[in-house]
Amino acid sequence: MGEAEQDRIETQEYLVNMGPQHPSTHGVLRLLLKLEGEIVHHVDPHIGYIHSGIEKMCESLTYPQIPYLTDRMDYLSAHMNEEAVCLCIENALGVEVPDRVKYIRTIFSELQRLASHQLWWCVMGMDLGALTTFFYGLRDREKILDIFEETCGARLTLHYSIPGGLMFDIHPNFRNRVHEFLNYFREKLPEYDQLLTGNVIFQERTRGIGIFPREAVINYGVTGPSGRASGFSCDVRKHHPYSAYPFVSFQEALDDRCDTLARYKVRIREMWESMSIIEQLIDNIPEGDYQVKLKGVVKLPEGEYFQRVESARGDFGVFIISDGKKSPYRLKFRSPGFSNLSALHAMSKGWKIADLVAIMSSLDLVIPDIDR
Amino acid sequence: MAFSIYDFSSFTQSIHEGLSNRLSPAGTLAVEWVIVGIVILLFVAVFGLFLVYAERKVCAFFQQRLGPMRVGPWGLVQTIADFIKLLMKELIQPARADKFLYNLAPFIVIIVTFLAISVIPFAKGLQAFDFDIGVFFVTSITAVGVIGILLAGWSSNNKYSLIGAMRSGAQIISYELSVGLSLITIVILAGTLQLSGIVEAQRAGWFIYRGHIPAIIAFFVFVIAGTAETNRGPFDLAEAESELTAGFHTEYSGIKFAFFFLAEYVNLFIVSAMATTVFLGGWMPLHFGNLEEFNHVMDLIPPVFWFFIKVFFVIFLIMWFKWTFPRLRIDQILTLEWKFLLPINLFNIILMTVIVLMGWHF
Amino acid sequence: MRAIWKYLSDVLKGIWTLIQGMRVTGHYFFRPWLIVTQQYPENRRKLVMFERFRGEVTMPHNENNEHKCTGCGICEISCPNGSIEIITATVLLPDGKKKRIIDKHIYHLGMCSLCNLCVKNCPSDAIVMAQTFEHAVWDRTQLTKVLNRPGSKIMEGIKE
Amino acid sequence: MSLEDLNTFIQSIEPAAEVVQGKQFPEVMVPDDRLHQLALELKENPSTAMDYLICLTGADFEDHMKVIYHLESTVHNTVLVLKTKTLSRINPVLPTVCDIWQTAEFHEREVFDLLGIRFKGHPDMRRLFLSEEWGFPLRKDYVDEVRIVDR
Repeated sequence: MGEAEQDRIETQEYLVNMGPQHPSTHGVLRLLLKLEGEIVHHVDPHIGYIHSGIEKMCESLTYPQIPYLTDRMDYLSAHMNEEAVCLCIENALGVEVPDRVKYIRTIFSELQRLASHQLWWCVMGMDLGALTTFFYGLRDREKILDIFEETCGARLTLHYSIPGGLMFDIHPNFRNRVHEFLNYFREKLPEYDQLLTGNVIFQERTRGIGIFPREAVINYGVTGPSGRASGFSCDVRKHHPYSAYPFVSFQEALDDRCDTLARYKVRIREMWESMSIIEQLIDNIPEGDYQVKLKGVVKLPEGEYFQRVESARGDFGVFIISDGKKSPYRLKFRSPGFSNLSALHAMSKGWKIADLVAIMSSLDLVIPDIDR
Repeated sequence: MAFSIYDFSSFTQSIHEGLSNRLSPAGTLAVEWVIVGIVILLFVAVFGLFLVYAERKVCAFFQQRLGPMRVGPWGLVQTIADFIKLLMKELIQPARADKFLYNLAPFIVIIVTFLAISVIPFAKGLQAFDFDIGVFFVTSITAVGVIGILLAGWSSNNKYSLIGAMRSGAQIISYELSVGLSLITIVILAGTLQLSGIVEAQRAGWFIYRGHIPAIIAFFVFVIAGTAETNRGPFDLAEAESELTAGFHTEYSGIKFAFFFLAEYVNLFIVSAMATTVFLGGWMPLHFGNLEEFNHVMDLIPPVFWFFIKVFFVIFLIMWFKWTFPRLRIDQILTLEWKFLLPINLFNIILMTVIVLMGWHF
Repeated sequence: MRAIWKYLSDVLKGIWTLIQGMRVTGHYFFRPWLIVTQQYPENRRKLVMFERFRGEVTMPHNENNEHKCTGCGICEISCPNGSIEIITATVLLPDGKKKRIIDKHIYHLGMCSLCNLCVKNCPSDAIVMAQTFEHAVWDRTQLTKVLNRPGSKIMEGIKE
Repeated sequence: MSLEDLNTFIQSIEPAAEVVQGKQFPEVMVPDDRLHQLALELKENPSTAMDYLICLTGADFEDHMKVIYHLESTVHNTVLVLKTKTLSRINPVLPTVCDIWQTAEFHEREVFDLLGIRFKGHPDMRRLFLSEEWGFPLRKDYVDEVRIVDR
């Protein structure tokens, strides 16, 4: 076709509603896409379909009642969310929790991170069309959920951390189960690599896709594995250690290739790191109380308190403004998914629809975390 | 009426004679058409439903699941129940859809599969039409199916459908080349385009064995390109559910959706049957050079069974691909075709020609 | 020549990675005894929940139809969803004193998020979490339960 | 950078602002008209290099509304809390910082959605979670008889 002929063909951008009910938006996220052919020109996320007003609800709840609600925000890193709220309240009250609590909280955080990354892995495979990964990932996640269920009594919304400590002590069977799981998963994780990571189709689909350089990552506040894949050292566990992280040695998984494959590999590496952290802690849980008795009515001294933890998706922050009463005056959750979503447009502009799906699943968005 | 499970030609011949004794030649032809039509219809329905069940079970076992277990023993009646459900569902037509084309599209897709099935030799004499250009007929008629997909996508008045249809068009037009060329590689060896002739030519040994290196390469190229042509496995871009929800059949419901669904599985059968016929010796039993006893035992298994055993082997291979690999992107699919499969194929044809000319084949 | 060699090695390497993946799925296909599916209603007998599993709030009674609830209302206060309502009654004791006892401990299972705060805060350990999990009913009014049984009374020796 | 250095640095841009050591981080209250300039300087100047906006919170204090910026420097690993306020409740307007930190684009839309604070210069000031006719639920005077049940 000559150039003159090509000019005569009129092309037109068109709008496509991806969502709210779409298989790869993992919830009720609606993306308004401007497409030209297959090329994505503009992504406009419309969110709020499951906005539940958690921040408003927290203003009328007492402090011990808040952690149960945060479970329902980012349900895949429920324990980290609880931990953030509990740490914030404990810091404000000046309560020092026993080492036993710190150790157990850290083990649970890492187990939760593993479970979250397993689910992310199976969903990532499924988004790219490898449907079998979904079942292998869930199969392994089930083992962690069993550990949770035995100790906390719930599988997803754990409500295990409470201000001042833990809901229960660990189950007597906990150590054995964790060891069992670690031995099991050490054998299964290489399978993940064989099935997906090494696969030439997967590599082609992800390498060099959705490149997002370090400056942009910091500018957009993209944290967690997605940020670390662009060389942004943003691991709260390293920079602002909390709970038992000062006692363990681990590597922050960093990558500087900035693409979807890097985001994928950072998460796989984090799974190995999480296992090593659990291994360091599980046999050294100190004896002691599992909670500090707080007053019947918890009242935070007047002031502002900010606490960050590293959730499975990134930098999760709790900001409490207290006026000295039994419930917070204003409570804000800095959810990692929210900031990560804001970068989706910049990340996926100019790529194809299929790449948009890959980029989106490499960001690991959880919609209740975004909508709150 | 002489009937043998090893040779159906006498059986079909006797039906033909019986009919022509009673009816005029035109009447005979008409009745035979009807018989052939009903047989193919039944075959498509039963085999399609069975393949859906088989796919569910196979994929379940790949994924450490049990698959359907509730309806009937081991869920055997599950697909029939699903089919009844689809029959009873409301047929929804999107507003501002092109009504005529929208309703026509599923029929084009399903009719093409009927046409393609009619030339497949199931066993000696069990073949509806024995063209002397059988290979050519199958490759060309399966390519017509894409028109149905394009129409479905275009007429649905849905952007996802349109994208899916356009992808499918680009993909099938490209992969048609590889399918054709890999079949031609064997046609060079066989020296005929007639499917029954190709099968007969493999009496001395399957072509995948007789043509050795180029035939094996051609076999794999054919399986890959065939998977792409049926919109399956890693090449299911036209309906890529994580990108386009359901691609070209997003707007179809009830029995019209069932047509697309059934056609996909019958296409899978056609590709496998072609691979079997051309590469794996069709209904010829497995023979090893001079193991007389073994060959004799193999001869006892009826040709129809041989045909289906081989077909299921190829189907299993294609399902294995589908349930292991991630999906390709549209430009990668075209790259795979034009940069990898096509050059390999062309080189392979030259290799095969040289081998045939020099007589280096078995 | 080098370009051709690279092209060929790319093709072969690609095929090798694909075979790696197929080996994993094939491994499980030919080992059907590794299947993890649980067939739920059939395996109900074998299905034992962990003892800490939070299914619903119940109030255990002993063989004399006695419970431990004093009707203090702490569970009602600590519930974030308002799923517990305590209705108390005042009775006249033989020695002439008035005493507040529980009349009805109303529990809305439909509103409960099973956070365990009521059980944890109960001063007399009167309520516990049961391990039931099949809560589906035909009518949502059936989800509102009265936890103390009719005619039950408080155990001896439970102080407020 | 110590607290004094930070104080001198900020006062060189905005004399009225003073850095106080809060409970956790140094905090500084800035008048809204100088916010943008100070924010830009805090990010661009290599001695502060506050390049990462962790969190942007809006809060209603009945008589005024505050927006609180948690900034972090990825170079020096320090955190600074920047605050600004607006007195108007009918038409509260604050300058945007989303040209300095892109992530503020979404956060400011969230603040606008829940508190009704408009950000001047924001390229896309639409509601984020709620529909157009909804009130501003995080304001303390927000009433919703249907959905909020007081016990």
